[in-house]
Amino acid sequence: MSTFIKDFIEREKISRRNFLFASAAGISASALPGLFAPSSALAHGHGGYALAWSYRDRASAYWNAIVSGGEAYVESLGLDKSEMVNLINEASSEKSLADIKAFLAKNNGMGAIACDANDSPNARPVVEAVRDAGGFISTIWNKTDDLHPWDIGDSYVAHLSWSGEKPSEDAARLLIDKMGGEGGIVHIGGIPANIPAIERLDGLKNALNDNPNVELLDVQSADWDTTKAADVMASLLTRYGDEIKGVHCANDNMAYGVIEALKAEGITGMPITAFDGNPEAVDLVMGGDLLATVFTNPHWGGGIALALAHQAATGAFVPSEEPNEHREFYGPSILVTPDDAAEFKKTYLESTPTYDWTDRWGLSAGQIQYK
Amino acid sequence: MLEFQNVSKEFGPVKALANINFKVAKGEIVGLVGENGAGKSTLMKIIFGAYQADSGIILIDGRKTRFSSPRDAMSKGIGMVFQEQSLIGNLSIMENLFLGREREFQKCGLIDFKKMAEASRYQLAKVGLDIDPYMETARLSFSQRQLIELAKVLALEERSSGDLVILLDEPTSVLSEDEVTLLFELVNNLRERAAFIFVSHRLDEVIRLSDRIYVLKDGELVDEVAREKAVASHIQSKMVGREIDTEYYKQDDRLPFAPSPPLLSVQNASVRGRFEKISLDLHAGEVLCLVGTEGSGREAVLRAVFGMHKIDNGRIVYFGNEFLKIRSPNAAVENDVGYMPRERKIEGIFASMNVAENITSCQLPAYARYGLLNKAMELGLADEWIKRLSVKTPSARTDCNRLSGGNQQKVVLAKWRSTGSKIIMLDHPTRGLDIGAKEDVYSMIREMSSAGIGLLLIPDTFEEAIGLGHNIVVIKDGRTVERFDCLKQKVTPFDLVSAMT
Amino acid sequence: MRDILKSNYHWVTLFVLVILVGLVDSNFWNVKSLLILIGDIVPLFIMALGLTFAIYIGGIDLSAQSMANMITVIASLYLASLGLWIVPMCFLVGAALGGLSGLITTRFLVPSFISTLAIGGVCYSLAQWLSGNRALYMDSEIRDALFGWMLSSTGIVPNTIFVGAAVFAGALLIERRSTLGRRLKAVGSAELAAVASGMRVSRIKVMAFALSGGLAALAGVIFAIKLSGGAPSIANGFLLPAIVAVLVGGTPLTGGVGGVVNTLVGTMIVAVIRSSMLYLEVEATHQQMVFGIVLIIAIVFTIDRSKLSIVK
Amino acid sequence: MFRNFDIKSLMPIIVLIVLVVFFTAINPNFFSLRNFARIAIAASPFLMVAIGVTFIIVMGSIDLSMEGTVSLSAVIFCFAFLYFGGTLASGGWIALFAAMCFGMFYGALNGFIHAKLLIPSFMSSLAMGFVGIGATVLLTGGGIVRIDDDVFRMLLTYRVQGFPLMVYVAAFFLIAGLLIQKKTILGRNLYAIGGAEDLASASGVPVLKTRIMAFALAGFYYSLAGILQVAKLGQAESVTGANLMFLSITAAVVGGVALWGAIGGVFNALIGVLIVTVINNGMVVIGLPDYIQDGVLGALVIVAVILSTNRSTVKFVK
Repeated sequence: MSTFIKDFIEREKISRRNFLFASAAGISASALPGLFAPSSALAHGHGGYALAWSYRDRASAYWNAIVSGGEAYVESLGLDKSEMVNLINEASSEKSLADIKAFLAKNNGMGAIACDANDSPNARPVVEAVRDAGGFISTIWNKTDDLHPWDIGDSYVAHLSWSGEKPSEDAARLLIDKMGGEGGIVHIGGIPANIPAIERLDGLKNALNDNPNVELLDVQSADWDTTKAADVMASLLTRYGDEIKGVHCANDNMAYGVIEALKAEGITGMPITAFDGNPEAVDLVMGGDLLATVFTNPHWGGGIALALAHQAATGAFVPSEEPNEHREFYGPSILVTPDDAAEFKKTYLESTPTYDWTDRWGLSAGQIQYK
Repeated sequence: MLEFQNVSKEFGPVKALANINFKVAKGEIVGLVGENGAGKSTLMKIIFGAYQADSGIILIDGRKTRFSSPRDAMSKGIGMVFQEQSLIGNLSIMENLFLGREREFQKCGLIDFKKMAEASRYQLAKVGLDIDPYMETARLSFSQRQLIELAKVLALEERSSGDLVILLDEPTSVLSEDEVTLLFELVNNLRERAAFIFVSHRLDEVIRLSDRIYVLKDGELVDEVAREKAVASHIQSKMVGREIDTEYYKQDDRLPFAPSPPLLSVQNASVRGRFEKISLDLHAGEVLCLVGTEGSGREAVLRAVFGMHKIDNGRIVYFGNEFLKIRSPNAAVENDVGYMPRERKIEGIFASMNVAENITSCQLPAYARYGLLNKAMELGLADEWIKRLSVKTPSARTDCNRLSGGNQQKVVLAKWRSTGSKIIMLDHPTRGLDIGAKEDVYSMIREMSSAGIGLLLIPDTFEEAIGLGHNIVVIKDGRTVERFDCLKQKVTPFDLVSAMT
Repeated sequence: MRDILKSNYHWVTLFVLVILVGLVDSNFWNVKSLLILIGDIVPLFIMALGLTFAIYIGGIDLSAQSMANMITVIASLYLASLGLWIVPMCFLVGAALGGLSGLITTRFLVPSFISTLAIGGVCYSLAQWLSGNRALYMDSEIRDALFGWMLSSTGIVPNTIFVGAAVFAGALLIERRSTLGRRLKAVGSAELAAVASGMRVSRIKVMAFALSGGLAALAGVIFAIKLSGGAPSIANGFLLPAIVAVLVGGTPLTGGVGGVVNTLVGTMIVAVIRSSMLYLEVEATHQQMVFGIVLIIAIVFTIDRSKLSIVK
Repeated sequence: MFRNFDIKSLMPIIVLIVLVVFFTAINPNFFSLRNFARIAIAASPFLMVAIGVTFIIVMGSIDLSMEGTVSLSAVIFCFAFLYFGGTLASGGWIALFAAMCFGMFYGALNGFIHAKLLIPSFMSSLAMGFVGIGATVLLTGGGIVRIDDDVFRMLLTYRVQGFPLMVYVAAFFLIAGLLIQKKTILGRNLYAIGGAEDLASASGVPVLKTRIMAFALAGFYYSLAGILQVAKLGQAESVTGANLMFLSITAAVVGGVALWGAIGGVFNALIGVLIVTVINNGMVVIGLPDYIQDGVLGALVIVAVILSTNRSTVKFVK
């Protein structure tokens, strides 16, 4: 059993016991587990501001790492990690906005929020709602290009993103090298309209510009989904057969599906690259099933996004006094390759580095550029 | 062999059955009559195990027992032939026969269909049917299905320890006269194998078949009559608690209609597979009855007139206007043709809508402006018709599912009357109604006739046809076989039966 | 008395929930925050209103979410050129596509479950094609000029509530006072009787799906205006809550019972349950499960089962 | 059903053949054993779900809990597999039974809530689906549970006659499903209830019990889908069952199962699943751009259902 799973079992033992108890005790007993729990002493230990992270779901390692970062920041304040409120939008922009407003209402506007708005157009109403309520927010990933923190004011502390293009390009170059500079590539993409999906495909295309002997055979979307990626990959094998010499995936989850589809065919050694740097993916890189993945340090991202919002709220710094490169910046990306995977795993996964959350821009990879 | 002693049943404050003492012996056919709401169905449900008695004793062959469920009752030899047929159309004959008892044919968890088919043939032979047990019942005729119902109940013989008690709940309501005769013959032949309890609205049939007749009124058994002494008028008075005029289809009330050009003229019309070359004329004030067996195509004629079936040949002329074509129910309604279908609950009323909404349902534009309804006007109309037809309802805003069958029927009639329909077609308008409600329907038919409305009627019984119709058209196998002019000649049920068969 | 209670279980459920949540955290009872809560649920509510008409006649509309997705794209693309006309145009597009599902259902007897799902697939493809698979954003000046009022408040009342109320009033008018509403009720409660009363049942059903599509489109427009942009997947997560809102309100899938008032209550129940996760501090990993369980309990309370003969 | 024949009931098969011919004409690679094996792999877990829901649809109800049940039983399978040593040889086979038992239990619970509490199945199963996914998130904490046992993964990697073992497993349970449908009391009672519930009840069919058993059976098939998903992907997570809800019902209907009950069966589910999988596979194989695939699938589904509906027997449709 991998340590990863052990960890999870350990961590969730209590909740699982609750679950089993709930099943046994019947539906009603578990209906409102928090109902009679004492209302926690909110909004006191943290400078009057309640803390929240708004994100997609708990169904992937990526968001779990984001959350762990946020919790690490909360703990660094000397608080229990449960003081951070989880606003889960379940991939619904509408719920995302509604939850944030409800959170602000609950705390009379005294909220410091980190948020991924789920779809870029959703970012504007979210930050406007926070501004109007008097809270503070920093966003990651999704926002429209015309929305800038400095136009909104101090409430919109910062936006953090990861350029998918450059790391994806690096991964693609690695892939092309491995293929010997020629042959066909297929790209398995995310939900097509998502910015990360677009950027990661663009990165691949950049790399292809310098490699005329490599042909991009097909681009198919698998909606970030493992099962769909496996089925799409199988179909692509029928269409292109041996022409496929490498696979470029827009995230780890889809790469898992691709690996399994190839395994079913008895194809080994096909170079595949992915994105996200999840623990399983890193293991696969170490095991040689995956050529590379890109680690974006979601733990740090999750922590720093919340730290920025909270520190601005408590007055530790004034956003409007910071340069633009501190209001919109890229997070770090690390290409994980077989050479450094073991080392990487030791540093980032088996132990979590302790970050100094007051070093706000220490890992910044520069101001966000728009095309 | 089955005996009830002081059985009572209450539903909340309502006493459904009080101190019922009732018995039936082997080889006996016992009739059970009563008005709707008298407690017949409650009594039957207790016998069949669907309800449990609150107090009293039930004995089988002298031993005390109780029926906890239909399943339990069946295992103790109680079988029921349902009013609405209980065969499931998408299952085969044999599956229907042994529904709920497939376990007997189980081998290693699987059903042995060969064995079941064999057993089915044996059961079907009991009712004289030679038919492939693998066939889906949806493909059978009504009377075949009725026989299979009976076979299904008789199949309990091998299963229960003692002899059978068979409940026949309105078994004839969907059968034509000749089929009824066949059924009665069969029941008589089977009498040594079982005891029968025969429940029917049709008093004449009950008298014809039963050895003894129990009369139920307001949850109590008010009389027990031997066949020899059974007189319809006497039983009826017991049922309703007063002497009533048995000649409720009296001929004298029928006024001759004034001669006029026909409102409706069906000329050599055919609908493939349903009827062929039917011709009939309907005049203002005329009641024209269509008589025939089940599946003879009577219903299809009505539906064709109403625009629900497309005519393949011939034509239908409405109001003497040869250019008026009606190809949809919508067009029929717009041209003052009304239709009261047979399945009241499915096609007649909107159960979850109130009386007013039901009455205006086919003339909404008349109560609307710019697509918006004028509710005051609507309620006014409803109140007027509730009064005119003396519909028993708390108000015009009461949902129709809270009215009795007869009142529901009045609501449907009010719907067509209030639109000013000039032709109204009635398919079994008195089906399932008790005597009082039937009388109401008859007087309404006469009233409509005298108001100059042309009525095309499919009657429930021959008596209705003879009593109400000015003219009777007998249809057999989709063709007109005989016409009777009731004003000129005295028609008897015998005439009709001999024409039909 | 019991009857009155019975037909108002959905109201009772709503009030019990509001009171329970407020007892745990009295901030919940803050009128202003409740108004904001209601204001935010308006797009979902409008979609649920549309679905009510489809469910009311015993069908279902699974295309609503994809429809709204597509409309956010269309609204973002054509706001500049069409101005205010964008609203009626989107409504018409939605109604046309909804009507198309209805036509497929009535004409070819394809269950609405399938036809609307399939039309939803078509909408999604159209949205992807029209948007070039990118998130789009509106020209904020034009948006603010035309629809800025919708995003501000009157006093403490968010203006979206007025929009929702207006649409609700319209839907209520259709249901209660129009011939169409009456016909929908007739078709829902006894389709064959409607035929025998001379109603053009197919046309009425097509209208129900057209209304559903049109209102889903309207929800899309309002959502797009609110977000100042659109994307082919931005309205994801609308469909199931909208269906749940209709059902929890007490409009069962058997048709003929319930209506838009039920949906109003149902939508608020969903909103309250959702935000109660926050107020009751339900742990993140528990939330979805608790939502499901509370939902079952709410449905148990709100459905008037006496009107259902056989429960399928 | 036994000896009655109807050309319309053959339409789904004809649609399937036409699709295969069409895709082959555009790209001959489509018609190859290797591609059929790929289609079979994609179809296997999907088929189990479709068979499960077919039992429910035939009964005249609907089940929307499959996404939750599949995910939850897949995750339970993985946890149990790892608990019992992490290999099939060491006792991982117990996990197979654990997962199947759980699927049955969860299905029965679903059926109980529906039939006993008198909640229409659409709503109760939808809510139970939420609960299932929620419980999966709770169990995994949002992570992935991987199974690395080579013996268990032979279901995917070991081939007989060109097809992986999991395809044979699916085929086995397909045949079992057919037997249940045609030859067992439970199976026949489903048709009785779907045909006329009140009449079936009056004939002594234990409706409540049958309903709960039907949902338990469906839950059992969902758990098989969960296990096959793990066999196919080597992992389980809370989205393992994603997208299966609408797709499986669509497949059943496309194959000729009538949503109003009593018509069609397991075989129709098979054809429907093959049609949907072949379309999905074929669209990629002939090189259709991904953004129009949803629309094309929708249009083809409508056409297939139109062709296979026997309009003469249906009065109205909702």
